[in-house]
Amino acid sequence: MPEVRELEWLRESKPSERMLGYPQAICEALDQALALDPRVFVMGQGVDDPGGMFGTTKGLHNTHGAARCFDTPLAEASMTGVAIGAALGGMRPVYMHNRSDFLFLTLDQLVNHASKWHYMFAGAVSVPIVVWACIGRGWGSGAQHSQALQGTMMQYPGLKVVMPSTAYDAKGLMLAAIADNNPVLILEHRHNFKYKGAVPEKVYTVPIGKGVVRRAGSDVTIAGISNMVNEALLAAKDLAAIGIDAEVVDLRSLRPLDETLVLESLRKTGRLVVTDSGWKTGGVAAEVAAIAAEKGLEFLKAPVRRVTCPDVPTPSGYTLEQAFYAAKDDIIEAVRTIVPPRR
Amino acid sequence: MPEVRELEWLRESKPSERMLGYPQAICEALDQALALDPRVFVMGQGVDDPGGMFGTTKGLHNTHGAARCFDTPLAEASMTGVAIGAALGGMRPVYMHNRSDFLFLTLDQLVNHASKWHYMFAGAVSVPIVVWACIGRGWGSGAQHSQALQGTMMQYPGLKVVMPSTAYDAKGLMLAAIADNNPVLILEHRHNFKYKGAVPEKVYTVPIGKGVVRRAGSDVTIAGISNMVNEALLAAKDLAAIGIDAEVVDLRSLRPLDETLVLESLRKTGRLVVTDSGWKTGGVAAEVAAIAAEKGLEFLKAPVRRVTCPDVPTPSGYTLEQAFYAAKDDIIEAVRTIVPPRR
Amino acid sequence: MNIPRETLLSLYHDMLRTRRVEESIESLYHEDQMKTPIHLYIGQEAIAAGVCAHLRDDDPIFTTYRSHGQYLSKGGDLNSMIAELHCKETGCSKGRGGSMHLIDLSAGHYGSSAIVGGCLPIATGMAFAKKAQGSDAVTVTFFGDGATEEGIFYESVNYAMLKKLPVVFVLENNEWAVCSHVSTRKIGENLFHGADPEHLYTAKVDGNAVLDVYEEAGRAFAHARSGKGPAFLECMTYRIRGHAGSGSDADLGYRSPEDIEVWAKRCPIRSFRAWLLREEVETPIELERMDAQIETEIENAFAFATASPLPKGEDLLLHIYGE
Amino acid sequence: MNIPRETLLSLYHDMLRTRRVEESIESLYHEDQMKTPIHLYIGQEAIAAGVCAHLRDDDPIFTTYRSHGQYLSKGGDLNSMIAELHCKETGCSKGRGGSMHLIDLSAGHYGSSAIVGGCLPIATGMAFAKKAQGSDAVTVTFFGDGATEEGIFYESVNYAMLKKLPVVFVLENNEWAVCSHVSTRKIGENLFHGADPEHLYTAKVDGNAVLDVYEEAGRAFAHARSGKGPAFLECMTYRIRGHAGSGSDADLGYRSPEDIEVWAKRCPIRSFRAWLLREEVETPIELERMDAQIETEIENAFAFATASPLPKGEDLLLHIYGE
Ligand SMILES: Cc1ncc(C[n+]2csc(CCOP(=O)(O)OP(=O)(O)O)c2C)c(N)n1
Ligand SMILES: Cc1ncc(C[n+]2csc(CCOP(=O)(O)OP(=O)(O)O)c2C)c(N)n1
Ligand SMILES: [Mg+2]
Ligand SMILES: [Mg+2]
Repeated sequence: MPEVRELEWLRESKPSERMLGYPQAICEALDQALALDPRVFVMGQGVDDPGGMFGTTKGLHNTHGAARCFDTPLAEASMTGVAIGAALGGMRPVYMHNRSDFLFLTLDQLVNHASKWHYMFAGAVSVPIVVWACIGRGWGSGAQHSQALQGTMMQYPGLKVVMPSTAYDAKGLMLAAIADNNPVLILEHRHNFKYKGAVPEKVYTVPIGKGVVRRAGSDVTIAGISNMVNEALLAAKDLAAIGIDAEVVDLRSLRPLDETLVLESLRKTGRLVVTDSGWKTGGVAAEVAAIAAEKGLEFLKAPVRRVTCPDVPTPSGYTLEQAFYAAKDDIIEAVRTIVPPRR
Repeated sequence: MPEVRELEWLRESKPSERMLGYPQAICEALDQALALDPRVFVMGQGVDDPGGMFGTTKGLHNTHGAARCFDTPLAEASMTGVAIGAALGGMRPVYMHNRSDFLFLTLDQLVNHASKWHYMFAGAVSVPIVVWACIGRGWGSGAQHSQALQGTMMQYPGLKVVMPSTAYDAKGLMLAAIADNNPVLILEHRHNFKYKGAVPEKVYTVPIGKGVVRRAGSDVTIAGISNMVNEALLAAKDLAAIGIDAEVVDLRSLRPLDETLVLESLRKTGRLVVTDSGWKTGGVAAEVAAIAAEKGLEFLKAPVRRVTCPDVPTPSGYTLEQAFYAAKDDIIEAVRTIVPPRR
Repeated sequence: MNIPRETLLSLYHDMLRTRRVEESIESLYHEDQMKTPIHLYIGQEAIAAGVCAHLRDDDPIFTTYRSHGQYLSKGGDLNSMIAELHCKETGCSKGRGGSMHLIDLSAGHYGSSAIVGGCLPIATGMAFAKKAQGSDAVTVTFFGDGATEEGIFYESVNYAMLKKLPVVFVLENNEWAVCSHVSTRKIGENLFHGADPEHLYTAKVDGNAVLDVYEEAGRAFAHARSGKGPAFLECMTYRIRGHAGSGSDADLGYRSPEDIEVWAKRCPIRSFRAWLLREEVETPIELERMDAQIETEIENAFAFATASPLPKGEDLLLHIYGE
Repeated sequence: MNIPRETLLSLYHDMLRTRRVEESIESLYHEDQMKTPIHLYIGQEAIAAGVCAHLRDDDPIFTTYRSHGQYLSKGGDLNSMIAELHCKETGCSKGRGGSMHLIDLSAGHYGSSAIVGGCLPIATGMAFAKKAQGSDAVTVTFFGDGATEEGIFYESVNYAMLKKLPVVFVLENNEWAVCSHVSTRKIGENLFHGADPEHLYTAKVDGNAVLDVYEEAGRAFAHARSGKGPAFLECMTYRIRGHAGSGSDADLGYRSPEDIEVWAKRCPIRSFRAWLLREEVETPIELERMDAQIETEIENAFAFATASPLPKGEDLLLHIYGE
């Protein structure tokens, strides 16, 4: 892994505040939830491994016991159902996957069941489960181990979907998801794990459904999620150097999506670049662009741009990976096609 | 079922031509493929039932034998894999589901495997399978038996997705899908089955990836798929009566999507309504609206409108179903919000 | 086995009531007031009755689209069920679910899925929760022979065995999945019958003999409730009616009308009635009285449903999320 | 069993070659020229060798991310494999797949999946095609103990039994799935061992004894090739290295270093070498020569891979669809 890059502007904190690694922030959220609420448990392949799911669950089985944090068989479909049933029985399961690709095995339970049980029975029961899945990336993870499935996952009524981009949000959204009475999917991106951020020790939640402006600007709105927010911030810095003042919006939650925030920003800047780590067609960027076309047309001074991964399975080779992943420079390029040069 | 409504404008034919029911058109395609190509076989729960999958496979097991058209156990995940393996072994399977909701059980095989096998092995092998799934609707089918999943399914590189709207296309796209060397998903809508259309007896294909203008018009483009094309045509008729001249574009194929056709139409009309039988958020309509925002902004004289089902699981009750499903009137309403009144 | 008289009568009452409900639904279905698919339980009543007789209100059950019998035998409210079949606001799922999605929490019925096999892991998870909470409740899930072909069945039973969960898997093998005979979908005995008895209590029973079901289910529950782990109970029966909708489908030609005849003759209710009379558990007059009382109850339920309001279109967006 | 000398030597050669390849990969992995996850097969070589010895080029196999051994024993090209590990354009998957996605059609290797259990139904489908085409080819799929927990395993074997498909399911039970011991994921014997022998030929064998594997696999193939249906072969072995990457993981603390020691001592290659010498099948000098020849072959393969070009970024969009 490359060295930890701390983006100062991600710190919602004074220098005196405590800095915590991104995975540790998730771990702290789980630890606090386990301590505070006896209904909570954490399950998933390898949550009690020495690595502790990239550190996000490290040691929880020791602190809280094997009954509260436990490994599962390789049976993602049924284990999702087990989580649903446990939730119906009054528990609050957190089910963790180290690759989001495995979600495909669970969709009958997650979408046909978890996301609909409340509705089909007109509210008689709720299914408070948290599913956490991590998007893999790099080192030849390849087509079956690095899919970013948020575009698919944001489509299902009844299922909330969030994607944090900072350690602060990773903790706060995990606690909010556990507190929520509905199925919540947290899609995490492996690249975020290299960050540190200011994370209060106290228990706090970040509201599901609210985005946040990470950098105010007037020339263009860059709306992104998860790791692409960091790329957007890096892009904004470079753009500032050439006189373009970008506003960076972190969507943070995909369902519900903070449409108002996007439209407010667009009203101000008149230009929109949407950036996502998923595929282009039918993905997150499509939805945000559609909102602009539907409700923000009057503000649009230039075409919307989507900066995403291209519509191809993830290749394994390093050179192809480099070509595949969208990053800072792609955002800058997209911005420059719609913002007139300043200097 | 309500009586068969034949929309004259759907007939690409002279009155002398043969009219065929929609399910029978599919059945004829399968029959011809089975007769012409010994590699083809048809599998699926109930394909050899008395009903013959709503008539689409009726009698095929008698004509072509039980080895070419056969029932499967209730094991959608593995049966998809069986189809993939058979394709790798030189066969051309057509796997039919009577409800598209069951696709969720198959996505690991369909998306993680079928759609990627060609790419992961750099073209060494191909996976020519056809998956056909029918979107249920009405009579309290409810949340788990009437999902329209095209928004999800159009996102996966390597998987082609088509949705016919006429009997002619249903036959031609089935034959094209069988001839294609890639996994092709045909999403069918139950509501189409009440139509008849002109269907040549000969073997023909409809190109995957090409949309078609079903009605030329100058005031607004209504882009739709599958059964919503029929609603769009009905809407266009009513709109004509109040002086609004709508162009109706049948996307027909979602992946690849005929972007050019949409943009050409938009260039002409300057206004766009997208209509789909799926959910709004992240769905087909989002992608088409995004294309407009990205590449058609200069043509847009008014905001894009999406006419879809709302973001809620399908209810069972009749009154709620009525409120849930988008139809002709919703399209008319949407058009009227963006086209100035003519009379 | 020495079964108390009240239990015997209650088994009979349960079966008869379910049958009469199904017959009423069937006879009224053509009127199109129940705009929802129906999957009748006729001929399988002994299974729900015999199994549910062992259950407490706090023993959760999960069912399928073919669940009128289980819902009623578990104590689900009849009015709410009939109203749900009419998709009325007073239905157990307020018309959002329809016939395939019944629920009655007060009776411990936690819902039914229209996805074959869908409830198997969910019931397993419920059992997990009950065990974690220190309760001695036993969770039950009913499912058809078709569901045993789904991988999730295997995964669920495996997990229940691994964690010794108090869950009883009740397979209603009625030989058919829609128009497919079980012999065309499966070969050989269900593998779980060969599981180590230490890990899984298994039994196979005539599903049309209510006392056999009752007895075997009793053992399965004793096993599960005492913390010894899951049980798997296969009940052999037959689907008398068509897969969905009302009436016989003997004319469709996919199965032999004689088979249907044979099984119809093995009616679990008729034979048990004869037994009750033979053993002088009850008099014919009292049994008739029971029948009449059931008829009234059902008439009232239909009247309730018919009089109830439909959901309002503007309420479409309610109940997507829980508070 | 009377095994021809060439077969004995070829079994040894296969195992030794795989081991040397794995050792070379392992020793060079830290150089970061192979930018792809690796899953070493060290200690399990007898399984691939013993099974593949029975296979013809037209017998298809499907494997997992841990498939270097099966790929090589089946006759997959070494140069293409090492180049693929370097994600080079000359690799068997032109650098699109990496170590987890090997293929060599000329050797009948149809690909490997990084999804646990992913190839089980695909192999079943291939067997379906072969049978439909009237071929007597037998399809093989290798998979780990973890894969048997997935429902798709159950579904696939069921289907193979139902349709009497010529497929052999080779379970490599190496006790571990990443850091989870099989005993924490499963309880009791694999249920398929209890299947009716009419429907499934089953055997369990010491996976570190190449002759045992060879013999049992021979029976399984004879069964499948003669049209009697599928077979299930469970090979008991142990994962000596960490789940992924290079080197020992004995220090991680999730398993006992003594266990690893014990199993390392039961090296299938060392014991077979001793046997070959004891039985005077071959002389030590010839075995050394074999080793040296293998070393040269491997050096050449690495040289080939190193000298080969990387895929070009502008070719990213190739190979999405087939013609
Ligand atoms: C996963 C899934 N596949 C297919 C279907 C379609 N389907 C509905 S009921 C049914 C038959 C199921 O048979 P069985 O499990 O034996 O139950 P029974 O109807 O006999 O009670 C099928 C195939 C479904 N609902 N869910
Ligand atoms: C469906 C799925 N779930 C989880 C994983 C993550 N994973 C990769 S390998 C592995 C262990 C599999 O163990 P086993 O099947 O015994 O094979 P082994 O690694 O021992 O060869 C796991 C859990 C995966 N790749 N696919
Ligand atoms: Mg059945
Ligand atoms: Mg293993």
